[in-house]
Amino acid sequence: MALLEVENLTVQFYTEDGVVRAVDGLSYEIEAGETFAIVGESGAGKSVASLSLLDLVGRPGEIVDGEVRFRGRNVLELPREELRRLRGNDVAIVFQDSQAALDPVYTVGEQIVETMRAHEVASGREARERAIALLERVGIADAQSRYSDYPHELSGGIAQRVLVAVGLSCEPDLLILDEPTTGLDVTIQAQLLELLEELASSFETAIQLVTHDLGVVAECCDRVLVMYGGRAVERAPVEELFYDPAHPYTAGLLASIPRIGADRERLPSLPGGPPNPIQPPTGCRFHPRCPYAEEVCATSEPDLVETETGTAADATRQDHVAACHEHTGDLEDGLGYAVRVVDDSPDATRGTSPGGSSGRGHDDR
Amino acid sequence: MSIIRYTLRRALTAVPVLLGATAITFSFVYLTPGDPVDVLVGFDHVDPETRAALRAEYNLDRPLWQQYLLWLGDVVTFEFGESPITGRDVGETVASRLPHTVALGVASWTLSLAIGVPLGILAAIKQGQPADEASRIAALVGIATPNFWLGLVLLFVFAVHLGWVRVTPPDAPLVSLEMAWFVILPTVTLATALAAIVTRLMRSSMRRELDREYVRAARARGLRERTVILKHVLRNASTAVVTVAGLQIAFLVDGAVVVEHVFSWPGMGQLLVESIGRRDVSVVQASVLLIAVATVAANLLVDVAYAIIDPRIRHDR
Amino acid sequence: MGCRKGFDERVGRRTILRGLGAVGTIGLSGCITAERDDRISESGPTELIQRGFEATGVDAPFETTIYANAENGERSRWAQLVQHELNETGLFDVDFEQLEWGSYEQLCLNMADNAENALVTLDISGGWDPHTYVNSLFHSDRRSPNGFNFNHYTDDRTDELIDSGLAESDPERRADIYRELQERLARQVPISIVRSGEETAIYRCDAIDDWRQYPLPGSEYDAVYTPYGREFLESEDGAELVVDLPATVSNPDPVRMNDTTSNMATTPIYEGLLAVDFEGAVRPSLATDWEQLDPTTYRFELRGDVAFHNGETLTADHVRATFERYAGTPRETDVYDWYEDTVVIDETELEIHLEREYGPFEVSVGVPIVPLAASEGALDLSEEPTGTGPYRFDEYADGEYWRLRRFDGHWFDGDESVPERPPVETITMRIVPDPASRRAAIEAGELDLATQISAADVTDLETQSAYCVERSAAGAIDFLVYPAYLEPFTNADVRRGIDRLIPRETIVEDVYAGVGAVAYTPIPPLLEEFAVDSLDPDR
Amino acid sequence: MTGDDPLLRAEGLEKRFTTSDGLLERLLGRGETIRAVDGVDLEIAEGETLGLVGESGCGKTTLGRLLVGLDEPSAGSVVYRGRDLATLDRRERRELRTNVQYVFQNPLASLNPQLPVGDIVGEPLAVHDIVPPDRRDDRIADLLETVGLEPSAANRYPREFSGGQCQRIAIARALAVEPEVLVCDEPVTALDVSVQARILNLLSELQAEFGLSYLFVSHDLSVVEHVADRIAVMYLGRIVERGSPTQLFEGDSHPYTEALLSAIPEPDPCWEGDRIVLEGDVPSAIDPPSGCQFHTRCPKVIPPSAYDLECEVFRGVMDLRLDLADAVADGGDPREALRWPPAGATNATAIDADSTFTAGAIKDAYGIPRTLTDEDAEAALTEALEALAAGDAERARSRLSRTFESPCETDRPDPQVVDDSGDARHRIACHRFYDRATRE
Repeated sequence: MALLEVENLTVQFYTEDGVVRAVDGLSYEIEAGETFAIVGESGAGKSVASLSLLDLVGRPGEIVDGEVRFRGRNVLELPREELRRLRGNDVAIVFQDSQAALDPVYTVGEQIVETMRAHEVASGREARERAIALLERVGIADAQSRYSDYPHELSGGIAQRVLVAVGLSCEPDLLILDEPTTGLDVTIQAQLLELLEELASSFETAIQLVTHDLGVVAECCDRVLVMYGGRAVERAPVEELFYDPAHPYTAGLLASIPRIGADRERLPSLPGGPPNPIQPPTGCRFHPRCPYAEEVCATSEPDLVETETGTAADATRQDHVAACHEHTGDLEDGLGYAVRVVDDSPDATRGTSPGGSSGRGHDDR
Repeated sequence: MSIIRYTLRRALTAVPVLLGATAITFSFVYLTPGDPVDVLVGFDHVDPETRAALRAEYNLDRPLWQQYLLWLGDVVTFEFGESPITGRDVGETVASRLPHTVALGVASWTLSLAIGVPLGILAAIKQGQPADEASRIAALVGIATPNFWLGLVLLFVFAVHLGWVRVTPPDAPLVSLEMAWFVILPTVTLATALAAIVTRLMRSSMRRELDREYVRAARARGLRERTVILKHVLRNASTAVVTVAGLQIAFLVDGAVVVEHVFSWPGMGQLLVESIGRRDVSVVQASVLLIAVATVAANLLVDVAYAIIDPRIRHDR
Repeated sequence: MGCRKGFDERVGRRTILRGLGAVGTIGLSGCITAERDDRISESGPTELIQRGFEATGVDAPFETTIYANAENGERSRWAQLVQHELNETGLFDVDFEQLEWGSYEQLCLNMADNAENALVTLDISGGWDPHTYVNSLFHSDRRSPNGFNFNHYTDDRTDELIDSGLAESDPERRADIYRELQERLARQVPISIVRSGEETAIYRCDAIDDWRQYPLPGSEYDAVYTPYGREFLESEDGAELVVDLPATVSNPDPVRMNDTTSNMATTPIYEGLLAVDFEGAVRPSLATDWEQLDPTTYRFELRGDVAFHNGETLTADHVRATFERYAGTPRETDVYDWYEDTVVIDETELEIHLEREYGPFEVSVGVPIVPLAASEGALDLSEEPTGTGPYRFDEYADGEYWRLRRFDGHWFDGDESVPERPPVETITMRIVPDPASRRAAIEAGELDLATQISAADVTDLETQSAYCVERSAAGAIDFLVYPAYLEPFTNADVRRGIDRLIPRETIVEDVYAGVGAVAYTPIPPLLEEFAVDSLDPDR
Repeated sequence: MTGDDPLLRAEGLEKRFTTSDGLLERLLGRGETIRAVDGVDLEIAEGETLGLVGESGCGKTTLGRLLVGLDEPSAGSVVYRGRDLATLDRRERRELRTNVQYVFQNPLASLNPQLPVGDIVGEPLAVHDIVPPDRRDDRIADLLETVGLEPSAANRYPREFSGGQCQRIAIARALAVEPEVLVCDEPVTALDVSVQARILNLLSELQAEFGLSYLFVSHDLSVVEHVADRIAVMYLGRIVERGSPTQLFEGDSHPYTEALLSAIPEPDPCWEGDRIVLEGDVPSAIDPPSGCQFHTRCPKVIPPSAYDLECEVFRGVMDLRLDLADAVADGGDPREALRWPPAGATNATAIDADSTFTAGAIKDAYGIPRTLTDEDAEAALTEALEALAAGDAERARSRLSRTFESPCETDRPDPQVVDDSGDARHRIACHRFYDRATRE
């Protein structure tokens, strides 16, 4: 039994314009201590999926189907009080906009202590000391005085660290990070990623990292799920995903990352925009933007299958799975892209080495 | 910035506001046609010498700015002098009326918050449900009901027909059970519209806050719903209510004029109306000054309360 | 009881432009209407107006505005009735506007100076002397803001008649003068008189047996106990009477008093040399006897053994000091219109010398006689009104109530019609500014009697057995002022035409619920010997 | 590519803000001055893209506003086509506004939600009266097509569009007045990668089509590298390095540039380079560090010439010194300011908070070897740490600051030309390049 099992999760939003299926039959699982990434564009449903894990999707959204099992118990059917005990204690979320996620009228310390008290982890002086220790732990200098700072007095990087400290305050088994580095300076982002890696190993906390930045994923994740239009289109261990993307959408995403020294006049980019959430395209939702789309893609919806065997994917196995007709042999011309790996001398460090470009690049076709 | 420093800073800025307010009311009162002496002599054609002597007696013959400075000098020594119309000490006159208005104002202000805040919270939490609709209708009715009409209806129902309360204030000290009983009707009258405004405002700012990310984050942290609503959402939502509650001081003065009239309540509102009618400039000025001070003080309190509730205010530069 | 008179006179002369309420008298002058209808014959009102338009070169319809103050619903309604009648002729295009009292007062006082194209509606109350009704409204010296000659009507003959009426002390000759004056005014119609008012009091029948209403505002509470007027209120000894005051008492010092309310509140406190009774007859009060020695000299015999509330005993010096005290005060004209000096003959005898022959002397001389302490400045009557009356000032809670207590040292020894001392021991006058609240207070039993109730409420309560209503024709008139300085209102035909169009009966019956009477002349029927029953405006 | 007469040139540009707003602050003289832009020289040639890179708070947005005349500089000048902006009158200023346009970071927030897109794009046309009213709709349709939107978008409202589309609308609005220069302030930061790429491509296409010049402000070097002809790196109001992308990324560069570059996550799970992680945030511009402003965070801060110390070691000593100075300045317990107890101290040398400072533990906390290779330095450090352990923080501080004073903190480095060979002049303001510059 994995730590977290998500099965056929389906979330709908009832908007003025119609019903939006923000998450559509999503299944995956996370093992204890693992770092799992969910990647996708804005509107792909990754944040909604994360909120669903703690039944936090408010109106006008509604979880209409599926199960979220944490340690085998379905979170979505827990009584109120038990759900409350789970939130923040067993599973914690670090929200994207750190300034907005902190209550502006209470100090940083008060909010950490409050969380610990809500779960009877610690209280009084002890809670305060633990809060300060936590702030230090997430690398905040002068934690003692930061404890009584208000959120607006913090810079974006510090606020994000505080949020991580709040998330860690009850030593959860699973920490969900929703776009934790978006909007931060690269230097601060680097600090934070370093911190996450360190925390993941020292707290033995499983992490679900939600991001649109594949660079971040490559940095620190074990396995990746790629979402498109509310659905999982590919799931793979991180190396496989980067070196052998099995879905054209993943390949397109990888190609569009601006790279230092890539020396391309134009950045390859995916044509078109994200699918209309109310009336998604028929068949494969990606087909209108897919350079390899064939007739079958518009008519038949591809299943999530193992890329090797083409057999239906099983959420419990850590295989490389993708939802593309290619893998069931339904695509006549196949996927025409290749991954080119530019290998530099192994000791090269970027920026300082005279050789210039480094890493691996992905090119279209 | 500490709260004390912040308060001090705000208090200092109130001084020019007060000076400005008094100067404006002073000149306004004098620029309106008709003069206390006209009222004194009842528009009769008195001997011009008598008229001039009367004007001189109250400095009415001096240039406006001199009158203002003289008056200001009196004000800072808390010497308001004698009213040319009533012959009574202006300070005493105002002081005898003030407690009534303060009592009524504080009571209805408190009542309006006591009704409006919980009702607003309830409506916000039960958005779209019958409780919300009911509060919306109640608020609409409350806002739309004129004080004058409501006061009379209450008077006829509860005082005349049911006989539960008196129509006119009892001969009792202001702080007494009898008086407290009497004050219920005027308080309800005055509080109704205010409570309605507070309800709607509380509801809308609660709704706005409920949609904020920190609320979801607070729930995600496993806080009890009670804590989320009462500790987090309410405090954030209350800034708007605090602001309006402060502005309502002016509204209260306005409402008091009507309510005091209906309930024969000897407060500042009646005094002001009466004095304006009599061109009793000295009383009008003292009353307006007092109202200005009260308004400025209320706003100061609001600012300080605001700063206590929302630390961002203190730090904003 | 003469004090009454001083007040009445004062009230009348200085006049109260009344912002609120409607007071009226029942129709004593109804007889005029029938005659008038016969007379309209040769030229109807529209012809008159048309003729006036031609004479002034004004084209119909003429645009103008009729005003009323918003606080006075009855006045607004009758103004609208007039508006309707004028617009019906097609000769006018009249707007109706309401202003709050302060602005309205300013509009009226300055209408002539600003040449406002406005018709304004007002009422005025006077005293027992005809002079109080005509002087302020029509004398050219009293053009606003020095009086209520709002449209600055100027006519030498009118001035002459007013002045001679004032200077004539022979009653017969005075009556002739005022008849001629009213006839003249009816021809010129500087303003149109619409209605004469009525004083009403409403009271709980179980609390008060019978109430006699004094016809002039300000002296209502005299009826509680007036030796001079042979009236008193029966009740068990030591009872408290709770009545209303429509506003706060602005100043109870006779030389500074400037409103009816203060007058009402102090009537039982003060007494003067003479008083005018409920029928308008001059009666002795502090003076037992008086005679006119020559046109400008009157000799008075004072009552002995009259005690002031502060312990002083009345002497001729008190009278002299009281009159002198008026010099240089806001109420100077109450006395110095006629007063020359006082010659004290002995403790109880004195002569008052007038600077000229003065018609209304007997109704004017009854100003409140005050203690020497007040004249000398040791006693502030603003704070502590002190006189010789049957009640003394007890306490005043500003804005709440004004309380009087029986004065046990009062001089009156009792006679066959009035007992030695008033049965009512305490008079509490509760300040209830809102007319609807006054009604509520009387219904709730918190007031025994109220004097200032709206006409509609009066007729409503009248039908209920628990309440009694006492009415009397009063010294008040409602009128319409023309902008006579402005074409076409400069033309008397136009004004006469409009005057005839005014639906007086409808106004009295519908607007005032039958309270008051239609009126055409400024001197109300209350002043029987001066009022004119019928006039031919076209004469 | 830079001609003799650049389109836009800034010289000695400075912008100071004062933090005091109230009367009282001014009376008490409590105001603090923020040097947002502190002596910047800059030029943009016709058709060129100048990338401006730096962290939040480095002053790059302020600089952008100064260049388009939205703010008045406190000192220095901005010259547009040979005309000093300060000398322009109202009309000319207005004209300049049409020539220089601004694209903001948050596309949705910069578009009026109450107006349909057509009105948003058409507004500048009306304000500057560029196109006669009857032809405005056509022009709006053209503009929308230019940025890759359907002309029908004109009738819809901003909230109906995605972030990328909103940014296109904002660009269309900027293009409406046919500007010569576009200042793009973090135009793609808030966007998804795939959308980001398309907006960047759009900007390049527009440049090719209309000969636009760009000032491209971003904190992401990988993005800037992609679009810029030249790059200027800004730190605390000053430009620390400038040159072509090739010069910056392939040649020598300022330690700050290196750090920025190194911080970009590598989209390669197997990449194992050393990452330079800068400690802390950008220092406050109210009281900026002396000398080279980067010295408080610089991993390559130059050790005093008297000692033979490794850069990394000296960095640790510097951090200790600076933290101690803070502690003394605050007058508090040094333990609160120092890395104490040492973060991540999991080994036996970590000591619980109540015990006394030990030289070893502090050295560990700051990544200083137990024994410095340079004996004199070791002696001084030991002496200072002993003083600290004895509770005399002030003595420890003064001992340290006397001994370990870096040239980086005393002298402000001037830009040195390190490479003039390529298509741009590569200049770096860092003491490390003084030698080379003088050699050249």
